[in-house]
Amino acid sequence: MATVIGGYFTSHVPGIGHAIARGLKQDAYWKPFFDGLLPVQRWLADKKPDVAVVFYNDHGLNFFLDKMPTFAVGAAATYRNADEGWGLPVQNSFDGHQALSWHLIESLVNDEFDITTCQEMLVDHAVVVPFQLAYPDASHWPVKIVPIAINTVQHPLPSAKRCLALGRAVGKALASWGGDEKIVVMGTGGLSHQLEGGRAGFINKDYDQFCLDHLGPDPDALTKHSALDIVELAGSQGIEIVNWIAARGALGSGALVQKTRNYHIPISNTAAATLVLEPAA
Amino acid sequence: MATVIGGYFTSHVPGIGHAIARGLKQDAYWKPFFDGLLPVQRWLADKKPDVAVVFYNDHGLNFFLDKMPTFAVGAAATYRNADEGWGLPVQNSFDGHQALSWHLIESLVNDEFDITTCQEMLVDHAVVVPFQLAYPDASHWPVKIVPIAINTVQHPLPSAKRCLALGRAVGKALASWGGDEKIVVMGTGGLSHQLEGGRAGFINKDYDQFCLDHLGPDPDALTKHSALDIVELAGSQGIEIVNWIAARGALGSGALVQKTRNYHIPISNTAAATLVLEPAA
Amino acid sequence: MALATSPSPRRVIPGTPVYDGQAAMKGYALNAMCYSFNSQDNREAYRADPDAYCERFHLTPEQREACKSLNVMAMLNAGGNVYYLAKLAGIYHLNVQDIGAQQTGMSLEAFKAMLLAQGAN
Amino acid sequence: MALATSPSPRRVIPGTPVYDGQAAMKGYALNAMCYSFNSQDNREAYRADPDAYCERFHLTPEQREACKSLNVMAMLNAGGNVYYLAKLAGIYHLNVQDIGAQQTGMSLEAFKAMLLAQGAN
Ligand SMILES: [Fe+3]
Ligand SMILES: [Fe+3]
Repeated sequence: MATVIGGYFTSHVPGIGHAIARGLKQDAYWKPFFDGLLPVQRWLADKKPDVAVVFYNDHGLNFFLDKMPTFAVGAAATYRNADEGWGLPVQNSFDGHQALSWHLIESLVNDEFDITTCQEMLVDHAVVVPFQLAYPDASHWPVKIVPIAINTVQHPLPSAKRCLALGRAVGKALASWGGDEKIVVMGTGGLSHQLEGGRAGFINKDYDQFCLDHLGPDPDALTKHSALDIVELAGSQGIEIVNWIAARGALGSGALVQKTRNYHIPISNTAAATLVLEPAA
Repeated sequence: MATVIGGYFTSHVPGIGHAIARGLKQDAYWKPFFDGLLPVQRWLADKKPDVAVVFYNDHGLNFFLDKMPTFAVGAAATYRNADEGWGLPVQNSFDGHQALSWHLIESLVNDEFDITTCQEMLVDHAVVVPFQLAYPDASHWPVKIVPIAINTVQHPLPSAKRCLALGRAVGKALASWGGDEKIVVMGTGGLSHQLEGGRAGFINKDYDQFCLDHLGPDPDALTKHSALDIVELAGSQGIEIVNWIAARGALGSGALVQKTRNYHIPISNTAAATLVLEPAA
Repeated sequence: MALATSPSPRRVIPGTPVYDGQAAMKGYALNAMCYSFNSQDNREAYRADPDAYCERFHLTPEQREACKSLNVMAMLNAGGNVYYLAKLAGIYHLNVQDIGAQQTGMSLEAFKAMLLAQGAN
Repeated sequence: MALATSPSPRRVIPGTPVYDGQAAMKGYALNAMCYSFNSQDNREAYRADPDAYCERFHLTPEQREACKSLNVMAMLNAGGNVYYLAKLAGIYHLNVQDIGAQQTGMSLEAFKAMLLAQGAN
């Protein structure tokens, strides 16, 4: 039977990709963030997952407003990274795990999630950066992926409650999967930040700490806020916390242990965080 | 307050478009089907709706397997018809009703339907043919539309139960809409037919009659079958009945009167049907 | 890592290909080619040189052979989805009755008569 | 037919444009243009002749003016969505701190200091 080794959560700020490209990890500005990834790297090297189910949001690379899904599930053989317009070096492609993708899709539709299936899908920095952070020396990605994109671009956005339910349904599907893979669940983005409007640069440490404190032991606490509540509390891109919430749901209802946690302000315009949650032994 | 005048349901076989283009309405093969539309034309001329909410399925014009939504809701200013590859004359574009589209979208996402929003969308024969049938002499379409596409192309398909729930949620949203439009709800496609495989040409009169009998008074009766049950009962394209089921849901829970009903075998490979349901006075 | 499969068995409906993930994994290239036939220019390019056009979309040999022979059952077996395949059939002015006859092994007249007969009883 | 509106009032979050349907109805052309900037060729075509490029995407005069002046707040008011606008900003090597400073009326140094200060307390 497949095993879910735990959840890896991290910010995915494009600036991180630039910092890696420029060799700035030891720079005073970046070091407090990059150092927070060292325990993640050790954890993954120890656990050696075969597959990653990645909850993230697309930033206008794969989806445009002509067809904007609330939830999109990848079912491709390969996922290419591509030019997003900002000079980020294009990273290696990912192998998909199509059989697992279709198993998740069958289970999700059966559970009344109205997903969009994507048999071809470009993945942006929100997928790539967390892997660059997790596997800094990889010449190719050592895991296959199933990417799951949540709409954070065009309101109305799905509620935190609905995203947690999606994640739980994914967790249920993983539990019924017949393979023997080791699976890591990932949630990328956040924490609080806002790029546009008069409140650009907004950060909310209190709300971020509330999220980091409750995500493991009491994720339902994060669903008392509507999507617009979260936009107000965390900034308009801070809504990316829904990716973390969905990923948390996929870890199921068993007790979790916090393996590592890091929080640092600022990376670019963002309160950056890293977290690993593992099923209690 | 907006009024829902009722529901207009019809088959959308491409061959109907060819027959219209060739002037074959009075031909013995076609006449039993086209005659069934005369009461619909009179009903619409009498009721004069301003807007149509159209449940249909795309046949590979607007959606490909790279991004295949379970439910897609149009939010465009204009919907163009286009070449589908079979020589059907391209019909006039439709005006959208964007404000109503966004009201429906807000309400549906709030009710936990994970729709895909489409701010640009081509509409195929499944939208166009029913309007050609309803308004045969129109030099332009006399209604604005909100198209809602349901996946019938890539399994897993949404269940009849989920489609009825979608329709009911649309009906709830229409009831809370502040405009004073007269709205007709449309469901297009079906009834039983199958194009591919050794069972091509399959038709099931008993199941079709069951659907026509129960759609108005007891739509939940149609949801006891799973999507694959319906494929078995109605043929692989007979699953288009889910468009009718969703449209029925949007008519709400009040009693309905059957204004007209027609059933004819065959049109092309299809058991063709036409139905109008109106709220009881 | 074992070859993992979904625990739920695939439902079989006689004579009825269900276009699920298992089918989709085989057919993407073929369906992508057929989707391109919404454009008149692409249909003409295919007619002018089917081999070159199939090459452009990286069709498998099985898919090319199925297209070449206009064998709908072979196209379905090669992962084709009927919604897209219909556009390829359209290039050759094959309608749904032509392909129905071909798939059932009936003559066109017999297939049409079978449809009419279902209305009579 | 009256000008119909949704019964639910629009939530206002100070300093925070919410990209809802009302915004989307204004911005499609502008966002479509910005989405095209995922391609290097398109970015170069824009740089070479912004007016011609805006014309190709049927931008409104308000949208053209906002783009020309590189005024992010004006782009947002013209229906721009920040996820796509960021790609236009990228053409001019404006990062999120540059546009943060511009929108808040701060100098770049002051904006960066404001961000650092939030980590300190
Ligand atoms: Fe992001
Ligand atoms: Fe159809």
